[in-house]
Amino acid sequence: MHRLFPEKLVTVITSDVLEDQLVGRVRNRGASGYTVVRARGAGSSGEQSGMLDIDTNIKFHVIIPSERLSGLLDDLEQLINKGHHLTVFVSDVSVLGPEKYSESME
Amino acid sequence: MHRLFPEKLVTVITSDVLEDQLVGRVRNRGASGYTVVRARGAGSSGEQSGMLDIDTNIKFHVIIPSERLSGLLDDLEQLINKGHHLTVFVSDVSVLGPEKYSESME
Amino acid sequence: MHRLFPEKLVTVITSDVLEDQLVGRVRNRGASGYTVVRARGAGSSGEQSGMLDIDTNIKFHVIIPSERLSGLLDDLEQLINKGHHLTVFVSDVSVLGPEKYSESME
Amino acid sequence: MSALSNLLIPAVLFFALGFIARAIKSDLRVPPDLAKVLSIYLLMAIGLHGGYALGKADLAMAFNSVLWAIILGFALPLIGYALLLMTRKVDHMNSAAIAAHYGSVSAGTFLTAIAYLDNLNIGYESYPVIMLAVMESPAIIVGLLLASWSRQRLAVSANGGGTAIIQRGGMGNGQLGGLLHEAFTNGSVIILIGSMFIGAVASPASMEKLSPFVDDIFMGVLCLFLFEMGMEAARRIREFRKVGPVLLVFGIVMPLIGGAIGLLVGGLVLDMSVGGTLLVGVLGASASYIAVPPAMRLAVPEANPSFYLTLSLGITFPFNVIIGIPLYHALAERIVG
Amino acid sequence: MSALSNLLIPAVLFFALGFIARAIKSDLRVPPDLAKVLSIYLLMAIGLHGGYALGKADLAMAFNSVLWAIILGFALPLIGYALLLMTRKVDHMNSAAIAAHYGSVSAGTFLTAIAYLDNLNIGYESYPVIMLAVMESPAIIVGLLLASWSRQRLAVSANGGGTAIIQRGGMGNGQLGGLLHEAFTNGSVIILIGSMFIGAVASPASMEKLSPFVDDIFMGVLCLFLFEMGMEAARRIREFRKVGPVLLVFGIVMPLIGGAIGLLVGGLVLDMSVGGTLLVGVLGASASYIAVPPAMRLAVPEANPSFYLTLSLGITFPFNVIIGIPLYHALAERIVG
Amino acid sequence: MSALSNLLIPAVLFFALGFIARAIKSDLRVPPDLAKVLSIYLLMAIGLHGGYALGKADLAMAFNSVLWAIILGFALPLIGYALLLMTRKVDHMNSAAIAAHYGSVSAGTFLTAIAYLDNLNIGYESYPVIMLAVMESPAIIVGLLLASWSRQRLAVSANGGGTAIIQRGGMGNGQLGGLLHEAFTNGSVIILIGSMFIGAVASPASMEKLSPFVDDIFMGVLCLFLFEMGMEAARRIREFRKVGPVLLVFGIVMPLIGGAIGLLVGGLVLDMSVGGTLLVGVLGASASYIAVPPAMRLAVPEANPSFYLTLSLGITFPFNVIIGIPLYHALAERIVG
Ligand SMILES: Nc1ncnc2c1ncn2[C@@H]1O[C@H](COP(=O)(O)O)[C@@H](O)[C@H]1O
Ligand SMILES: Nc1ncnc2c1ncn2[C@@H]1O[C@H](COP(=O)(O)O)[C@@H](O)[C@H]1O
Ligand SMILES: Nc1ncnc2c1ncn2[C@@H]1O[C@H](COP(=O)(O)O)[C@@H](O)[C@H]1O
Ligand code: NA
Ligand code: NA
Ligand code: NA
Repeated sequence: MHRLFPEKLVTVITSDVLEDQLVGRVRNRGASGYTVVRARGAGSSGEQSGMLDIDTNIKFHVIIPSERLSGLLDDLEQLINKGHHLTVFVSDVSVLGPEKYSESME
Repeated sequence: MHRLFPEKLVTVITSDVLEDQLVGRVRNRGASGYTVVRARGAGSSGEQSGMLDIDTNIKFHVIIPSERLSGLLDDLEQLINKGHHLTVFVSDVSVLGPEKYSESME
Repeated sequence: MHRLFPEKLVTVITSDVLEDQLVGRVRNRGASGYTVVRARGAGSSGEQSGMLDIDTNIKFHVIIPSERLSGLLDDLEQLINKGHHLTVFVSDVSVLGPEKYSESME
Repeated sequence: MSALSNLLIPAVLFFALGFIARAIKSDLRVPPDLAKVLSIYLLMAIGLHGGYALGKADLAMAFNSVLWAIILGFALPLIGYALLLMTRKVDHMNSAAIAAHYGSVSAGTFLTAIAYLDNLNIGYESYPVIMLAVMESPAIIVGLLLASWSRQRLAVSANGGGTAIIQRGGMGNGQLGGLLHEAFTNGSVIILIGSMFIGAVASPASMEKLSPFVDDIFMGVLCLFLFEMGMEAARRIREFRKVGPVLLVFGIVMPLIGGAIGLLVGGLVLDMSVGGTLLVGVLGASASYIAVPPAMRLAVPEANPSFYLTLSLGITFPFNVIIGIPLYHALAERIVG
Repeated sequence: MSALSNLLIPAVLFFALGFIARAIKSDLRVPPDLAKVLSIYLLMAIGLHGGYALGKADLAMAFNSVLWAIILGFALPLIGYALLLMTRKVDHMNSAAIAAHYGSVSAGTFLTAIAYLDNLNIGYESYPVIMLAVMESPAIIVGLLLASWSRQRLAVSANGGGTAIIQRGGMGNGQLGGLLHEAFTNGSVIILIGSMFIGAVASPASMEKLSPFVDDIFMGVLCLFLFEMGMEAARRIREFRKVGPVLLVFGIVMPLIGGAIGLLVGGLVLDMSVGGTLLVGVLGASASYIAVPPAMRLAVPEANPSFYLTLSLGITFPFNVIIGIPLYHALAERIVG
Repeated sequence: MSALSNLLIPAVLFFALGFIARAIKSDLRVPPDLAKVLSIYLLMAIGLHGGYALGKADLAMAFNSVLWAIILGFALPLIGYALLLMTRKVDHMNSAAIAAHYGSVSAGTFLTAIAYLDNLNIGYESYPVIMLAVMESPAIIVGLLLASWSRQRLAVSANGGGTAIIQRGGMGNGQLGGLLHEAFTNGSVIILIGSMFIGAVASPASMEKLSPFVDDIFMGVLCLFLFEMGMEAARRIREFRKVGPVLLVFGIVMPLIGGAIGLLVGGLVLDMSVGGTLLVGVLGASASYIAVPPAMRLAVPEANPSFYLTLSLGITFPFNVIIGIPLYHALAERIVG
C-alpha cells in the first residue's frame, strides 16, 4: 500500500494584483513552493471578468506543513483586515513524498 | 489558534457553454460568489481540447453554506438529467471568515 | 437528501511536457476522464512563469475509483523516481453519479 | 488542373501542414486562444470588405440573396435530418444536432474558397458574404425545432414521458426563447453583420486607413488560421472510429448534396458569376463549427458532441478544403458557362 | 456636424458595436488576453510615433508640456476628491480612489481622439503623447496620499484607531515606497516612455522598416481594441445601479471639468493647435482604467473596486468617446480659433 | 562602430527595454501566450522567406549547408559536454542537458542578427535559414545519447544499479523511440520546414499576397517579440546565483567557441558572404530555448531545468544579442574579407 501523508492545502482566491504579496508571504513562511492558476469570478467586490488587467483573479495554492499553517493564516487575515478581498480555505490532502514540502524555497 | 469554519465547496467541470446557466443557478441559491477556471480534458463526451470555442471546459467553484447545498445539487442533477455532461463533486473545506459566504450576491 | 458518493480525486502539478504521459497513464488505469488546468508556480526546480513553452505547469485532475488509485500512484511514483518534478496529492470528494467514474475512456 | 492549382495555394498548403503536424503527432502546441482571435479578425475583415462592396451593390439582388440564404438555411438541415434517419443508425436527437450543422456554414471553408478564387484571379460578387452572415441563424432554429419535435415523439412513444414533460417544461419557460435569442445574437453573426454595416456606412477615406489591416495582411492571417484549423481537423478525424462508417459517408455525401443545391441557387436562381456561384456552393456544402455546436450543446444535450464535431470539423471541413472547392469550381463552370 | 462625423469613424462604430453586442447579451466571447495584447501594441505604436516626432520637436515646449501634465495629474484628483466629499454620499477612501482615476488618462479615449482628428484631417502636436505618458504617475501618488491622509483622520476620529496604526505601520514599512515605485515603474508607463525613447534615437531608416507594423495597421488594430473595450464598457455600465445616481452624475460632470481645464491648458497655456488642444482636453477629461485601478486595489483596499471601475470604464469612457470628443473639439475651436 | 550601430537597432533596443522593465521590477505583465504566438509567426515568416529564396538557390550548396548544420549540431554539444565535465563542478546529467542546448540554436538571436544585417544593409544567403531548421534535431539526439550513456556509467559505478535498469528499461520500451520522434517532429522544426516547403512551391503571385503579412510587418513583430524575450531573460538572469560562477563563465565562453566554429564553417567551408557567415556564426553561438528544453525535461529529468534555462535564456541569449552579434560581425569581416 502507498505511503500517503496528510498535509494542509491552503487556497486563496483574490485579485491578481496581490500575487507578489502572496508569494512573498509564503516564502517567508517557509513553503516549498506555490502554484497559481488564473481565474475569474464574482463576489462582494463585484465581477472579475478576467478580460482586463484590472479585473483578473488568481487561484493561489500552497501545500504547507501544518505547523507553519497558522503563521500563514495570520498573514492572510492581516490582508483581509486591511480591506483586501480574499477567499481563503484550507483542505486536508494526502501527499506523496511529504519531505518535499518541508524544504523551504531557497 | 485560528478560527477556521467548515464549509462545502462544490466543483463543477463542464463545457463553458453552460457557464451562464451555472452562474444563474448559484445566484438563485444565494451563493456569495463563484470562481471560474478555464480547463480542458476528456471524458465520455470526448476530448475537450480547449483550442476552439466549441470544445473548452470550465472548472466552476462555489463555496456554499451546507443548508443551501442540497438545493444547488438539485439544480445540477436536473442539468445532468437533461443530458448535459457535468462532473460534480463536493469537498469539505475550512474557511476564514465564514460570514462572507452567507451573504448572497446582490 | 442527495446521494453523494465518496471518490478519490488525484491532483498532479507538474511541467506541461508531461501531459501526454499523464494522460496515457490514467487511460491505462481505467479512469473515466481527466481535467487539465494551466498553471504557473515555483518549487525546487525553480520558477515556472508560464510565459514560454519551456516553463509552463499544468494542474492535472483525475477522479478515480479507490480500487484503481494505488496503481495510478505507482505510475506517478515511478515518474518521480526517474527525477521528474511532480506535486501529487489525493483528496476525498463526494460525487454525484458515481457510475460515471467507473467506465473507463473507450 | 484546378485541383492541382488548389494544392499550390499557401492557405491550403498551411491547412495541410497543420493537418500533417498533428497526424505525425508533433508536439507542436498552439496557444488555445489563437484560433479564436484569428477568426474574430477574419470575420471583421470579411465583413468590412463585404459591407463596403454591398454599399455599392444592388439592393434587390442583396435582398434576394438573403432570402435564398434563409431558404438554404432551413432546407439543408431538413434534408440532412431525413437522410440520417433513413440510415436507421443515428437516433433522432443526434440526427437533429448533426443536421443543423449542415444548414449553417464554415467561415474557414468560405475563406479558403476566396483564397482559391483570388489565386486564379476569378472575380466574385459580394452577396455571398451577406448570405454567410444570414445562414447561421435559420440552421440553429431548425435544429432546435427538430430536436424538441423528436423529444416529444420520444416522450409519447415512451409511455408516461416524465422526462419529456421536464424537457418541454424546460423548453417552455424561456429556454426556447433564450435559444432563439442566441440564434440571432450569436457572436459571429454580430461581428459579421456589424462589420458589414460599418463597412457600408464608413467614409471611403476611413476605409482606406483600415485597408492595410483588413486587406493587405488578410491572406497571411488566413494561412495562420488554416494552419491551426488543419491541426484541429486532424485531432478530430482521429475519432472517426467513434462515429462509424455511416456517419463518415454522410460527412462526405451531405456536402456534395448541399454543394450541388448551393451551386444551382447561386448559378441559376441568383445567376451569379462562376466565382459567386462557387461561393454559394461552398455555403451549401460547408458545415458550421463555430456558431452551431455551442447552440446544440445547450439545446440538444442528448446529442453526443463528438459526433457532430468530428463530422463538421474532422471530415466535412478537410473534404471541402482539399477536394470540394476545386470540384465545386468545375461544376460552377458547367452551370454558369 | 462634427458630432455626426464622429459617429462615422470606424473606430467609434466598432466601440458601439462591442457595446451593443454586450448590451443585447450576445454570447460573443473574446479571448481574455486580446485587449491586453492590443493595448501593448497601441502603447508601443503611439510611443514610437510620438518619440520620433519629439526627436525633432522643441525641447523647451516638450519640457513645458511635461510640467503641465504633472500639474494636471496632481490638480484633477484634488478637485475630484473635493467634489466627491461635498456630495456627502461617498466616504473618504472611495473618494480618494475614484479621484485618482481622473488625474490619470485613458489611452483608449486618447487614441479615439486621434482617430477622430485623422478622420477630419486635422493635425496635432506630438507633445500630448508625452503628457499621456507622464500623467499616470502623479495621479497614482495623489491617490495614495489622499488615502493615507483620510486613513489617519479616520483613525483619529475613531478613538484608539488600532486598525489605523496597523495601516500606517503597513504604509510605513516600505509599502508606501513600494507603491511610489509602482507609480513610476508602472507597465504602461514603461512601454510608452521606452517606445518614445526608441522612436527618438532610432535611425529614420529603421523606423521606416517598422512603419507597416506601427503606422499602417494601427487604425485597424485600434478598431479591434475599441470593439472589445465597448464590450467591457457595456459589461460595467450594467453595475451603475450599484454606484447610484450621485456617482453617475460625477462620472459625467468630472470629465467635463477635467476636459475644460485640459482645453484651457492646451489652447491657452501651451498654445497648441486645435488638434493638440483637443488632445490635451481629452487627457484632462479621461479617466484611467489601466494603470490606476491596480494601484488603488493595492494601496486603497478599503475602497470598493466596482465603484471606480464602473465610473471610469462604464460611464466616463463611453461618454468621452461618443459625446465628449466632438464636444471638446467644438470647444477647442472656440478657444484656439 | 558596428557595436554602436547595434545598440541603435529598434529590435535590440526593445530587447533592452524589456530587460530593464523586469530588472527594475516593473509590474508590466505580458499575456502568457504572446511570446508563443509571436514565435509561431516569426518561424512561419522566416520559413516562407527562406523557402522562397531556396527555391531559386543552388541545391548542391543547400545540401552542403544541411550537411554542415548536422555536423555542427552533433559536434558542439560534445565540446560543451567535455568542457563542463572538465570543470568538475557539473555532474554528468546536467552536463548532457546543458550541452544539448548549445548544439541547437536560438531563433530570437538569429532574427536579431538578421535585423542587425538589414539595418546595415548587408546582404546574406538563404542557406542559414535551412541550417536553422536542421540544427534542432541533432542537438536533441546527442543530448539524449550523452544522457543515457552517463546514466549507464553512473549505474555501473553505483554497484547494483537498480535504478539504472529501470532507466534503461524505460529507455528501452519505446521511450527512446518517442524522443527521437520528438527530435524530428518538434513543433518549431515542423513550422520552419513546412513554411520553407510552402515558400518554395507557392506561386510568386500568391507569395506576393502574403508579403504584407510575412515581410512588411516582420520587423515590428520582431521588436515586440524581443521586448518580451528581454523580460524573460531578465527574469532568468536573476537566478544566476543558483548556477554559480562556473556555469556563468560557460554561458559566455561556449557561445564564443561555438560562434568561432560557426564563423569558420560559414566563411571558409561554405564560403558565404560576410552576412551569411555572421548568421552561421550566430547559429553556432546561440543556445536553444524553444525546442531543446522540453526535450531535456522529458528525457533527462535528473538534470535541473533552472540550470539550462538560466544559461541559455538568461546568460547566453542576452550576451549574443548585445555583445556577440557585433563581435561575430567584426570577426566575419576578418575571415571573409
Ligand atoms: N462563495 C464563493 N465561492 C467561490 N468563490 C468565491 C465565493 N465568493 C467569492 N469568491 C471568489 O473570491 C473573489 C473575491 O470575492 P469577494 O471578496 O466576495 O469580492 C471573487 O471574485 C470570486 O472569484
Ligand atoms: N474521471 C474524471 N476525472 C476528472 N475529470 C473528469 C473525469 N471524467 C470527466 N471529467 C471532466 O468532465 C468533463 C466532462 O466529462 P464527461 O461528462 O465524461 O464527458 C471532461 O471533459 C473532463 O474535463
Ligand atoms: N508547497 C507547494 N505548494 C503548492 N504547489 C507546489 C508546492 N511545491 C511545488 N509546487 C508546484 O509543483 C511544481 C513543481 O515543484 P518542484 O517539484 O518543487 O519543482 C512547482 O512549479 C509548483 O507549481
Ligand atoms: Na451548409
Ligand atoms: Na484625466
Ligand atoms: Na548553437
